[in-house]
Parts: sequence; C-alpha cells; structure tokens
Amino acid sequence: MSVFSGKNLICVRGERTVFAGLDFSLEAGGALVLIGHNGSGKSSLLRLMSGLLKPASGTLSWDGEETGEDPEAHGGRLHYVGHHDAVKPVLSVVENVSFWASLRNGGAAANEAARAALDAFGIGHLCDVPGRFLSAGQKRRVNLARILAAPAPLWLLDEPTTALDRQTIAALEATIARHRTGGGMVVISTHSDMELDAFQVLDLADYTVRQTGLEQAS
Amino acid sequence: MSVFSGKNLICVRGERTVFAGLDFSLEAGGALVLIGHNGSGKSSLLRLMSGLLKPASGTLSWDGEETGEDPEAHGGRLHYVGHHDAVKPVLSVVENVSFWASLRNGGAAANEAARAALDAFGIGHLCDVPGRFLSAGQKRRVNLARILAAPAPLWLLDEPTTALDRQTIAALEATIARHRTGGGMVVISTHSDMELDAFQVLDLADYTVRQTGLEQAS
Amino acid sequence: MSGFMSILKRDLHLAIRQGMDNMMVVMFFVLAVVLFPFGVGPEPNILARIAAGVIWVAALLASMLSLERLFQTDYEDGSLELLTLSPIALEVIVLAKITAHWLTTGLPLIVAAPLLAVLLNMNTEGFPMLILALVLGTPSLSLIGAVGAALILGSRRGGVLLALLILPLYIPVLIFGVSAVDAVIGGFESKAQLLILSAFLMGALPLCPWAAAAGVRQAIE
Amino acid sequence: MSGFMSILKRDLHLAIRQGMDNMMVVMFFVLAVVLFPFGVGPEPNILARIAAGVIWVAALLASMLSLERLFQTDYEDGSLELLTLSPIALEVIVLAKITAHWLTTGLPLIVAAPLLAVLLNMNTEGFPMLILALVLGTPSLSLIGAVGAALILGSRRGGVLLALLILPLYIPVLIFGVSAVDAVIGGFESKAQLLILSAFLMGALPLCPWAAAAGVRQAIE
Amino acid sequence: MLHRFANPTRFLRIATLVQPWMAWSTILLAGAGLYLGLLSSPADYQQGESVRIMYVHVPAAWMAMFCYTGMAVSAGVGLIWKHPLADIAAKATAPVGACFTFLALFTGALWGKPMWGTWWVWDARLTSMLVLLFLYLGYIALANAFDDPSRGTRASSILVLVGFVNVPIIKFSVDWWNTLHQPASVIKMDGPSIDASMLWPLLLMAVAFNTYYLWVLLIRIRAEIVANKIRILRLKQVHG
Ligand code: HEM
Ligand SMILES: Nc1ncnc2c1ncn2[C@@H]1O[C@H](COP(=O)(O)OP(=O)(O)OP(=O)(O)O)[C@@H](O)[C@H]1O
Ligand SMILES: Nc1ncnc2c1ncn2[C@@H]1O[C@H](COP(=O)(O)OP(=O)(O)OP(=O)(O)O)[C@@H](O)[C@H]1O
Ligand SMILES: [Mg+2]
Ligand SMILES: [Mg+2]
Repeated sequence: MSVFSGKNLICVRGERTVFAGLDFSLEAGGALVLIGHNGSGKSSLLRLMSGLLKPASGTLSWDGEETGEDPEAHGGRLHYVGHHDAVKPVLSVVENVSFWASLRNGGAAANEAARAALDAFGIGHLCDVPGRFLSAGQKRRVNLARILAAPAPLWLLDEPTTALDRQTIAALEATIARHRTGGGMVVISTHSDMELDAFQVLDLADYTVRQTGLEQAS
Repeated sequence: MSVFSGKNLICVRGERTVFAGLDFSLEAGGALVLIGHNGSGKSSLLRLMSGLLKPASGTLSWDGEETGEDPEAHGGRLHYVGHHDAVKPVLSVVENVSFWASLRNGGAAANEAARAALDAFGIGHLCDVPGRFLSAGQKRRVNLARILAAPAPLWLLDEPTTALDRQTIAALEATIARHRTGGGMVVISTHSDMELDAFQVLDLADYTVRQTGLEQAS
Repeated sequence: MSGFMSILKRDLHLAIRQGMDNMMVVMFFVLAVVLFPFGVGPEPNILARIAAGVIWVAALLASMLSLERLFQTDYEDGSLELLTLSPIALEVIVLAKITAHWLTTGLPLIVAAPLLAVLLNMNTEGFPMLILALVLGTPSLSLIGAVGAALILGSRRGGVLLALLILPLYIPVLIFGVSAVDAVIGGFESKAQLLILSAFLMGALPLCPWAAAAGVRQAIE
Repeated sequence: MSGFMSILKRDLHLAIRQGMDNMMVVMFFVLAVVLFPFGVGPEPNILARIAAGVIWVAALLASMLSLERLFQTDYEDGSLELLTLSPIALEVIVLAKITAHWLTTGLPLIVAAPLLAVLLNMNTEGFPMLILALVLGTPSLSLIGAVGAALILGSRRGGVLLALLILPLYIPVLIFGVSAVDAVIGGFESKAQLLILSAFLMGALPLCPWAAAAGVRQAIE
Repeated sequence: MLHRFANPTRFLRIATLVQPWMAWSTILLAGAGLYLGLLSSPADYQQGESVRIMYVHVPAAWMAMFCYTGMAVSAGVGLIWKHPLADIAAKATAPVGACFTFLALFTGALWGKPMWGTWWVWDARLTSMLVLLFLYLGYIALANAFDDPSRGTRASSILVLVGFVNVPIIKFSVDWWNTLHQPASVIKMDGPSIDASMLWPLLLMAVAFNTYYLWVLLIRIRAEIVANKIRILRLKQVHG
C-alpha cells in the first residue's frame, strides 16, 4: 500500500515564510482536507506536494522515496487542479480533455475516456462545443473531467468547488468517494463544506492534523 | 427613492440566446440574489446591469431613465465585482484601493477611505504589501475593499464569496446589511449560502422572482 | 480633468515601479538599429545613406512593440472593465493612458536617437531635424498605435496582428519623418514635411482617442 | 516518443484552428521588409545592396515576435503547469512545441523570402543561397528564441524584454546568414558560412530545449 | 434570434432575383469592353499597344477605392444601427476589394515597366495604394482573429472607419504631390480629357467591373447568411 508523506516542510514565498515544520502522511484510500484562513498557505502546500514549488527545506516522499528524485514519475502519479482551468478556447470540450488523457494513456482510448468523464460531470451534451463558449462553472467541470479521464492515484485539488453549482458539487463528492474506494488518495483545500467519509483535517493555523469520522469538513 | 429595473431583457452571447424576456425591479434598500445552475446566465445578467454588455433588446432603467443614455452617470452610481480582482501586482494594497477611490471622490480623502475599507475586511495589516504577494482570498478582499472606499448606491457582486474564508464572508454580510440600511441596493450571484435580510431571489432557470423573508438564500 | 490626472499619475507610477520595462523599449530601439551594421556591412557611406531611414523604422517597431501592452494588462486583470465603469469619460481615460505611454517611452527614444545617428555615421547637420521630426512624429505613432492596441484586445496572436494593423498607418509618418531629415542633409527646406507631420498630429489627437475608446468598449463586452 | 507526437499534433491543431495566425507572422515579415523602401528611399541599387541584410533582419524580428507567445498562452491558462506535471520529460515537451512553431511559422517565412527579394531588387543569383541559409538559420532562431520566451514568462512587458534577451544571440545567425548570400552574389564560395550555420543548429538542438525547460520550471514556481 | 435574421431572409429573396441579371450584364459588358478595348480601339501614339493595360488597370483601381468606401459606409451603418446585413456586406466586400487592389497594383506594375522603365517606384499614389492593400488584409485578419465572430465584426468595423482616411489620399495624391503617375483624366471637375474611342471601352469595362462586384457580393452575402444560420442551428443543437 502506497504512502505519501511530508516531513518538516518549510515553504518560503516572496521572502516570507508561509509555514514551517509541517508534517503530514497519507495512505491509500485516505483524504486530507486543508483548512485555514486566507493566506495561510493552502495553495502553497498543494503546489509543494505536486512538485511545482520546491520546499525551502524538508522532504516529501512517496513510499519512502523522495519525490524530487524523479519528478516525471511523481507527475505521472498525480492530478493537480489549480485556480486556472487550462481550457483551450478553440478546441472542443472533448478535444481538450482527451489531449490530457492521451499524455498519460498513450493516446489509446483517450477519446472514449474523455466522453465518459464529461458525462460523469453532466456536460456530456457540450462535448463538441468550443471551449470559448463556456461559463465559469462549465470550464471548471471540464477541468475536473480531465482528472477522471486518466487514472492517477493522488489527486491534489485546490478549492475545486469554486464556481460549481450544488448538483455538480454532489457529483464531485461521489467521484472522490469512488476514487478512494479504489485506493486513491486526495488532498483538498476548501472553504466550503464538502461531504467526505473519514478524512484528516490539516489546519494551517497551527499545523495540527485531526482525524475526522463521518462528519462535515471544516 | 430610487428604483433600478429591467424590462423584457434579452441577452445574446456568442450568437446564442442566454435568456430572454427577463424582468426585475429593485428599490432602495433592496437585494436581489441570482441563482441558477452553471451557465444559466448569472454573470451575463450582472454585466448587462452594469452596462458592460448591451442587451440584444429590452431596457434597463434607473428612476425611469434609460441607463444606456448616459453610461458615465450609470457607471458612477454602481460598483461591480467580477471574476477578476483588478489588483496591480506592483502597487501596494492601499495604493490599489485608493486609486479606485480617487476616480470617484476626486482624489481628496481617498487614502484614508482606502485604509478604513481595508480594515473593515481584516487586511489593514497588509496595507503596504505589494499586490503580487497576495493569496487568492486576500486579493478578493482587496477587491471588496474597493467598493467600500467610495460610496455608490448600487452594488453588483458576481460570486463575491469565492475564495473567502468564513470570517470574511460574515464581514461581507455585515457590510451588505449596513449598505442596505443606508438605502443602497445590491445584486448578488451566488452558489453558496449567504445570510441576508428580506431579499428577492431571481431564478435564472425560469426567470421567476420570489420574495424571501429572513431565511437563507438559494 | 482631475480624472485625467489621476490616471496619468497612476500609469506613470506603474511604469516607474516596473522599472526596467521602459528602459527596455529604448534598448530594443538601440538593438534594432545596431543590428543593421551587422546586416548590411559596416561601410560608412552606405550606413550614412540609410541612417535616417533605419532610425525611423526602428522607432516605428519599438513604438509598436511597446504599445501592444498599452491596454493588455488592464484588460487581463479586469482593471479595464472597472475603468470603463468609472464616472470619467472613456475617451479621457484613453488619452491619459496614451500620454503616460508617450512620456515613458516616446521621450527616452528621442533622447537616444542622436547617439544612434552618430553610430550610423549620419551627417551631423540632420541631427536637430531628426529630433524635431521625432518630437512631432512619435506622439502620432502613440495615438495611432493606441487604436490598434484597443482593437486587438482579446484576439489570438496579439502582437503580430497589431503589426499588421498599424504599420500601414505608420507609413506616412515614416515617409515624412525621413524625408524631413534627408531634405535638411541634402540642403533643402523641410518646412512642408514638418507641416504635414504637425497636421497628422492635429488630426490624430481628437480622432484616435475616440476610435480607441470605441475599440475598448467593444472589447470588454 | 508518443508524448512528443501528442504535443506536436495538438500544437499544430491549435495553430490550424486559429487559422489566420500563422499567416500573420508572414505578413509581418512582408510588412517589415516593405517598410524599408519607405525609409531609405526607392533607389534600386541601394535597395539591392542592403536586400539580404534587410530580409534577414526582418526574419529575425518576425521570428522574435511570433516566439513571444510560444509558452505565453499555455502559461496564462494554466496548461503549462499541467504539462510540467505530466509524465513526459519537460525537455521533450519543449522540443515538440518548438518543432510545431517552426513548421507553422518558419516554413512560410522561407517561402515568402524570394518574393521580397524580388521586391528589393536583389540579385537573382543569391536566391537559392538565401533560401538555403534561411532553412539552416530559422530553426536556430526558433530554438534560441524559445529560451528567451521561457525566461520572460510571468514578466510584464514580455515582448520587449524578450527582444532584449535574444536579439544579441541572434546576431551570429544574422551575420553568417547574410554573408552567405552576399558571398554568392559577389561570386565567392559560401561553404564556410553554411557550415557555421549548421554548427549553430547542431549546438542549439540539444542545448536550447534543456535551457528552455529550466526556464519554464522556474517560471511556474 | 429570429429578429436578427428577419431582414436577411427578405434580402435572400431579392438576391436570388437580381443575381442572374448581374451575371449576364457582367458577361456582356466585359465582352463588349474587351472587344472594343483590345481589338477595335487604336493604340496610343505615345504608349503603343501597352495602353491596353489601361482597360483593366483603371477600372480595377476605381473599384479598389469604391469597395473600400462601400465597406466604410456599411461598417458605419453596422456600428450605429446594428444592422446585421451591413456587417455581412462589409465582411463580404473585403476579399473582393483586396483582389481589385491587387489587380490594380499588378497591372500598374506591368504597365510601369514599359512606361517608366521600372516595375515599382515609391511615389505617393503607388504607396497609398499599397497601404490600401494592407488595410484590406488587416481588416480580413482582424475580422477573423476572435473566437467570437461578432467581436471580430465590431473591431474590424472600427478599423475600416479609421483607415478610410487613406482613400482621399489615394485620390488626390497626384494633385498634392507631383509624381510619376498621371493625374485624373476621366473623373474630374471639367469633364473627361480623353478621346472617345478610348473612353467608351474604358467606361464599359468600368460598368462591367461594377456588375461583377455586385454579382460576387451577392453570392458571398448569401453564403455568409447561410453559414451564420448553420452555425446557429449547430449551437442550438449542442446547447439544447
Ligand atoms: C503599381 C502601380 C500603379 C498604381 C498603384 C496605380 C494606381 C492607380 C489608381 C489608384 C488610379 C485611380 C485614380 C483615380 O481614380 O483618380 C489609377 C488610374 C490611372 N492609372 Fe495608374 N497606377 C499604377 C501604375 C500606372 C502606370 C504605369 C500607368 C501608365 C503610365 C498608369 C496610368 C493610369 C491612368 C491613365 C489612370 C486613369 C487616370 C484617370 O483618368 O483618372 N498607372 N492608377
Ligand atoms: N464570452 C462568451 N462568449 C460566448 N458565450 C459565452 C461567453 N461567456 C459565457 N457564455 C455562455 O453564456 C452562457 C451564460 O454564461 P454565464 O457566464 O452568464 O453563466 P453563469 O450563470 O455565470 O454560470 P457560472 O455559474 O458557471 O458562472 C453560458 O452558456 C456560456 O456558455
Ligand atoms: N506568488 C507569490 N509570491 C509571494 N508570496 C506569495 C505568492 N503567492 C502567495 N503568497 C503569499 O503566501 C502566503 C500563502 O498564500 P497561499 O496562496 O498559499 O494561501 P491560501 O491559503 O491558498 O489562501 P487563500 O485561501 O486566500 O487561497 C500568503 O500570505 C501570500 O501573501
Ligand atoms: Mg489558495
Ligand atoms: Mg458566472
């Protein structure tokens, strides 16, 4: 069973220490919810976990191996959803998603996988619409469909519910639950309530990790 | 007492009709909450109200006078908060806010007004930090401080709670309540709950307006 | 008027804070001129012959490049929407932005021009006229370029499209700017050229802010 | 390899969907060349003398302008982050993007060059060499330019800064490209110049994607 | 959406009626003009046979300016009254006008070689005509540079209006600066100063060019309207 963990992480941005001495550990099927007030470092921690940002000190490891050693392998086992939706305005919705899938699946059934993923987020009917015609929430759904279209064990989601309506948030929660049942891990930063099963909460105010049962986050 | 109303509005975007035959009317002290699923046209309606987008047909009027006749006057009586935060990375937080205030107050006490507004949203301590060092939520707060720094009767807020933490959402709710007590109007689009007193809800699924008492929106 | 000053001040402020950026327009200008001796070989008489033309062409290209961002950053971060919604007429706002742009890029260009003229072996008699022609010509370039900058907002491939739109409109300024200098070097009068350059400026001053404002308005829809 | 092809295909796809955009690079090239007769006057012998230099300088500027957007749109819409996080080595990704860029802008430029040579009265003997030199030189321009494009990501006023960074690196290509053509027109051998241009290309091919990838990595921190 | 295309639908009916007339007049007039111009009219005593280039060059040059003026008017109407047909007409005219401009430049260059001894000189008229070609190309590029076609239409309409300054410059450049190119001899205040045996074929060709333009314009507008309808139907289909 794989384990993703960080030890004594220090993050410095703009010459200011955002957090220091932060530890976490996540097992297959686990979920970690990051909470904290604005500017407490949730986005920074997620970028750090993905490898986009390098920690000023401390180590991140996957099954005991440092992730910085082989960034491509680490990139291959995670999906990151940030503030930008990476939707190309001139490509159709399905082309957008299947391109990302083809980078991981080797291009094989990328197209079918993309359509299935779009259906899961309720925009199957928009498959052939160019990206430029989408509203804020529709773009976000395309971005989320991307992570479904090619499997990866670790999901890093930075405020994924932004701009989504109720119905889609529920769909996302169900998707996350399925992902975890299949042994996937997920790290989420959020200000709003999300319904998840047994998860850990990492409060960036004091770097404490709390284990939560079947309650609501935050 | 001023009245802001729209009659038979039709909105066309990308050659597609987003909504048609929409009516609304808002009096001083009133609040209108826009709800609807992703892509139903909430953002489009707010841009239309601000004058950024022209309706394909229908009229918008303020005290019976068409707003399109004198766009500068209409611009002067409203504040718009959209998806972009308009925070300049090289200007300090207070410079950012006081520039916008100076366009309306004629430059006089813009600086003090800006500081007071920033305090109201709990980022008074960041006054001299450059915009580029802000997190998503901090930027949003700077954008919201802008509308406090120079008074205007009509506030148009497109998902203003995006990226805000609980505490700041409460501060925003209080600010809106004060604005309405002073005779201001507010139009808000939102997917999440906001606590407001007696407001109208405009559902973009069927263009109906409902009057709500002291309950939660959406 | 106070709105004009507010925006002018803010744009100058931004330009100064961003430090290097305006220096860079000048440096592009210098580099583009300096490329020529490499391109056409170092023979002094040929260089002298084409000096005025090369300096003007480089000034055109530098002005065009720097104008690409005149509205771009404000457009992308949402400031342009808010400016449009402010109680100040959009034409005034645009004029203030153009003025700030010229002060921070046009002026340094004019200062650098004589140095480059020396580098290219230009006849010293032409120097005062080169400066005078640039003083009259570069504001027109900024004004015309602003229209193009407004029109390309939100399009794909901004820079190249901008070149396509405004270089043709720059050509008259180029022709009369160069011929004013060449006339003086050749020993002729160049009053006619200067008058025409002034006429361009007088025509562009009311027309371009208006057209640019119309462009901005349709861009933010 | 399949990753390389995926990205190449997608970038070509994007370029074709955006239709006019690549045409525009060529049009800028044409326009910049056409400006010169306006600037330096229409005398055919002078134009012929500077023809090769002007065409190469214009090709440099066009290549530079079009490179500005090589990573820009991907950076702004978040695609670049995701590409970096994909299991494909960033160097390969960068090389695929450069290849797509050269195919869609470098090639058309080479096709347009002879027409402009006619316009500038260039000696027809130089035509084959002009094309050959461009075929060897423009890929180097794309490769070098990609490094600059990666370095300026996230900086404001991108275009001018990029110009500043990569124009000096373009100068050797310019010098040998022009002198290859001039040599042939003057009746000399130009094998040495061609060898040097090829050597540049061979050197840039492994080095530049690596440097550009490093630039991209630091930009998205 | 219907209100937007109510007018074009009526236009389509009229266009179907007029189009064959335009086609036939173009064929007949151009045939007569070419016969008179190339075969039965005299060669010029100064210019010899090369004068016959005139019968293409001059109408093409006129049409180049005419098309741009037409575009400017349509663009103005489209911007102010938001008439969809005006926008479509401007967009449909642009490539035709660009072709006329290119033709005028090309035949002018052909003519220049025997007359002035060079293909090209940089004088005011030739230069402003080249600028016109670039303005056409810029218009086409701008109109297609946006993801949303209506944005392209509005942006390019503003460009046409700004670029219109160039048209009077082309027309009067020969009067303001003395250049190699000869001044107007047909369209001027005190009547044409050209022999009738040349004037007639020239005028025939000019009218033929005009009807040709109208013919192509009708075809292009119809195609554009149909393309718009298809696009909207497709959008409706996918959005439900
Ligand atoms: C590429 C080069 C040329 C260009 C761009 C050009 C452009 C034009 C234009 C724009 C007009 C219309 C002027 C008006 O309506 O007032 C025109 C007319 C004319 N051009 Fe050219 N021209 C070129 C070369 C020549 C040459 C070489 C000749 C012959 C010597 C020539 C003879 C004429 C004549 C006779 C007219 C008719 C003038 C009139 O009666 O109004 N052009 N040309
Ligand atoms: N720039 C645009 N061009 C063309 N169509 C657009 C554009 N922006 C939005 N649309 C379309 O207009 C419709 C309404 O979009 P709008 O952004 O108003 O929705 P919204 O209610 O704000 O949705 P969300 O909750 O996702 O923000 C959507 O179907 C969208 O696809
Ligand atoms: N690019 C940057 N350069 C310098 N400092 C930054 C940068 N981005 C963020 N910061 C700073 O780092 C700290 C953490 O920011 P981060 O974006 O991680 O916060 P967050 O928890 O995601 O906040 P939010 O809830 O507002 O999204 C903040 O204090 C912010 O000011
Ligand atoms: Mg964040
Ligand atoms: Mg919205």
